[in-house]
Amino acid sequence: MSPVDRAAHLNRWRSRSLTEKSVLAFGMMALALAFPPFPVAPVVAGVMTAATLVGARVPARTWLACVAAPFGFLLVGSLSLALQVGDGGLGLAPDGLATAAGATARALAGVTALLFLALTTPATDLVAGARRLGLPGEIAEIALLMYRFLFLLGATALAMDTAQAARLGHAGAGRRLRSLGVLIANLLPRSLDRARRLEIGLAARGWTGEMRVLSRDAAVSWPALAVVLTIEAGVAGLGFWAR
Amino acid sequence: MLEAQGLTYAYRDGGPALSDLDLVVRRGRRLAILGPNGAGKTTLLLHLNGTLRPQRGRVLLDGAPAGYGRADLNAWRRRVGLVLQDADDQLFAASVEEDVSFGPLNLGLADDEVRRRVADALLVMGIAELAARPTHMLSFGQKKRVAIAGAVAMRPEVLLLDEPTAGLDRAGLDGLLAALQALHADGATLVFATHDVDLAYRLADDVALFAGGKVLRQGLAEDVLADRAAMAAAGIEPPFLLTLGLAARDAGHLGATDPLPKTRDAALSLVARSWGKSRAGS
Amino acid sequence: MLEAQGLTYAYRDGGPALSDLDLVVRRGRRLAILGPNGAGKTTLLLHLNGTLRPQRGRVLLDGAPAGYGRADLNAWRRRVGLVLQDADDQLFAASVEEDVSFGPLNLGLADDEVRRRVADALLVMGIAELAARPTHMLSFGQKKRVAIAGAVAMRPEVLLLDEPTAGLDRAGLDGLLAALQALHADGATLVFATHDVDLAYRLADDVALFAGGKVLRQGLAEDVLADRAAMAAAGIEPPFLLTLGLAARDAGHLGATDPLPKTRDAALSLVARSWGKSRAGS
Amino acid sequence: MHIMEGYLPVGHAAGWFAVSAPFVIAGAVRMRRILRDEPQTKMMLAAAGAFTFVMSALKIPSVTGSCSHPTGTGLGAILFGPAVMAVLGTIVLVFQALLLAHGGLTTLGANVFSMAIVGPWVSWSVWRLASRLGIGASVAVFCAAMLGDLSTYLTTSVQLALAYPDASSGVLGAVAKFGGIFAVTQIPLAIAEGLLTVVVINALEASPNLLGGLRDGVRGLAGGTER
Repeated sequence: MSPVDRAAHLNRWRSRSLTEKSVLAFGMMALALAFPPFPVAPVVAGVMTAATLVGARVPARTWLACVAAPFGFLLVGSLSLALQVGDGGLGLAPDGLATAAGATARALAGVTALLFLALTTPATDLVAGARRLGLPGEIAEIALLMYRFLFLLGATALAMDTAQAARLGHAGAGRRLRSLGVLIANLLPRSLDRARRLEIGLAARGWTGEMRVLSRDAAVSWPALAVVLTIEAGVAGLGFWAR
Repeated sequence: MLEAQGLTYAYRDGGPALSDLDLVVRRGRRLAILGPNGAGKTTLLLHLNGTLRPQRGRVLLDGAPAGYGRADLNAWRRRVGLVLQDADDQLFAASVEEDVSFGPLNLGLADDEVRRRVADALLVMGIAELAARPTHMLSFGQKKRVAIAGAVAMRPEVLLLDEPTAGLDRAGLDGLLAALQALHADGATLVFATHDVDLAYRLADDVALFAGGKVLRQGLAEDVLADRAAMAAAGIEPPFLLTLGLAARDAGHLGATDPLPKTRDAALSLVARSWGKSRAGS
Repeated sequence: MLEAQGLTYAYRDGGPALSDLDLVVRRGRRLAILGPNGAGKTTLLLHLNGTLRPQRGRVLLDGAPAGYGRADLNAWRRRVGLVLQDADDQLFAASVEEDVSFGPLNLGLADDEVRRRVADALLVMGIAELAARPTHMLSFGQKKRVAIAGAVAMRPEVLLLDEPTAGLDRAGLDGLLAALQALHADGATLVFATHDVDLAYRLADDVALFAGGKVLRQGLAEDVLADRAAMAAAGIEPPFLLTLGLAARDAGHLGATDPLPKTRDAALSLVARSWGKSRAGS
Repeated sequence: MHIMEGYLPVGHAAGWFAVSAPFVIAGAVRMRRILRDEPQTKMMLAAAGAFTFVMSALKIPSVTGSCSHPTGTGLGAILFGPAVMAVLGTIVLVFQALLLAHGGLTTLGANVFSMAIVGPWVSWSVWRLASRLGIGASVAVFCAAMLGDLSTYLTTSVQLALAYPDASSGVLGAVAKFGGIFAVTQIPLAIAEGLLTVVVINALEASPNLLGGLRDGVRGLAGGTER
């Protein structure tokens, strides 16, 4: 269902420790936001893209599809920034282009950092990490169960959609909307039914309310972490120098 | 009438792929696409009704390459129906009648015509008495037949069925097979994907052996299923009844032109006859 | 060791009911609960591990009536494992290993012991190489085996399986059957519900014929499956191989004490032998 | 409408986290209380969240002919209640960022505020108010979903305007600017989502089995959280 999830499970850095990957991703995100966009943002974007494609060997096709996702937002947002509302209506803002370019560069840097994390680390690892950092156990478990249900319900929704299309449920916008409404209405009880059945299935395995599993935890590689911190220190230095 | 040429498709999320696949569906025939689970049979069916668009290769309808514009797709799906494996994924309405009317209504038919088609479809599937039943109160086998009726009511020229018999017990299977025979007798072209070699042998005129994203061999059911090399390549064991029938032929208990046994009863009586003969002979 | 006496249960929404059902599970045996779809086999299994509580009648564990308090249920489920038909109803964790560890951890075992049990369970199910795989990236057959491993890792004395082979293709079936044989060889007691009479014949020592909410007859597989009256009452056709074997016995091609053919190969060679003989005799 | 990763300056990003946190924490506390009494509800909540995610990943045909995704906040609020939606919506937004690259993690606070707090509360309030005023069910549902959608998009416009005020006309001018440009796509989408939600609710109520599922699951869940 999600090519992102697939990459997260199959990339070369899958088994690197969560600490290394999240310090790199969140650190770079923070740097991109904290310093003026030029030249920090392009450097962050470059480093994160290289880490994703070269380091973790994430397929470029998957990465490109993801980068393209927020493009519409970026276009409209930047257009708004470049324009200003004056007395004579809309006009080009004096610093508009520079502001738009800066925001765009920062956003792209942020997206590359986010994608690095999303494409190298399964979402469940991040939830487990958040739990160790103090996220309440119940919430973490709901998130983990939700993740599991996503794929099941996603497959169901896709099959329903295919079935509707095969019976011409997509012919025309009105029919399409109706079909989608009916699909969602049918998906809801299916979802709740899934929940009930999983409850029975897990009760049979001795579930009493807590969901404990044994997970493997990759050990932090201190040299790797040192490399990450050095790069971030370098980017920060660049930021101070440019300021 | 329906043809795939050099179909190639790979999912981005790593699902089963097709690679340079050729297939021909002939009008009025029953074709089994036979292959192991997870080999991509469903992917192939989704190409045959235009849901998926091949990355390379093409699908032809009566010799003309199929188009993927909205109007093209509608025309295509009107001619080529699809029934997925899980009936629960395709029943949306509260009652059987209402559900089966979904397709005909989307065709833009008049109410009278829709009613007629729904009644006909339920009749041919042998479930006329279920018309007013709520869909969630149907048995597994009944749901299956309602799902097929939903496609049949659109009067497609070809009906694609994904694992039509999966999970059915004996009674459900008999009911479904009878319904499919009735459809076939009405002139429908049937294509079904299955991993069940015995089903393919029992129901199909033609078999396409599918493995590794390709059709390894397509031809008359008996020929393909008896082709040991091809079957082994696809990782499929030949149907037991066919093996038995061929052994009987080899042993001289069945003439070279006598029909091979297609049902268990036929096989039993063939064997019983052979023993009768042998006892009489001894 | 596990026994149901006079079990009676009716769903409020009219689902399949049990009425005054008796069943005995003997230690170390493989018991098939054989009946048509929708007859209530799943309901019965849910009673055997305490998920459902009978409205009348009782379930006994080694002769003692089972209790429904939390501690009783925990003890019960530790001894009686259950694998549902749809593996997706039992898998929830991110990876195979994590998922299989869930049951043992619920037993309160130490981490080391859990790790050992997980490894053992994956080994006996023949899926050791899948340990680190995410659960949602498994094939249908793999999921099935992981779900069973999740129950096996709890080392139950009895393992209940609901339609274990439904939807499996040949390779998946062979893998699963080999795994179940290995389990059985390890001393596990297996109970499986199925509508597949050929599977029951191939795998079970004992068969309980189930229909109309009752067990019509329970006994040795060959005896029950050959009991025409009881089979007809349950609406089930006898397994083909058994019918063939019995016919061979009648015709004198198999001695009264010779084992009946349980696999297709055995049946084929029996028939071939009979023809060889008859030709030699004629 | 998701604000993409990296689009908000650091102060704004942090500020919106601070604004959203109380709502999400309050929802989480309420949820934990339910879970303590009935641990099984965990499954139901997870399924409800997954349902919301999948719904928001489906494509909705818009009047302009283009396709977009429904927010699902209106339906979620009506079915599950706004308090629960604050928590489920937050988890959904995290998964949208991680699995679909929609939205982002530094912009999570802002997106949670517009999509998991403002949208559901507006939808839910409109729905309750309309129901109490005796307005027909379909109209009430339509208004709830449409206004929930519109309020989400207006909130996003305000968030962007605060971060990037217009050089000459300030924040207000920027709101008009962002709002005006996004309106082109968002208003038709809000109408489409309103219509869609009516179809869903009608289908749920027309079908006894669907309603049965609701009664068993969601109503109990929403009833437990509304108080």
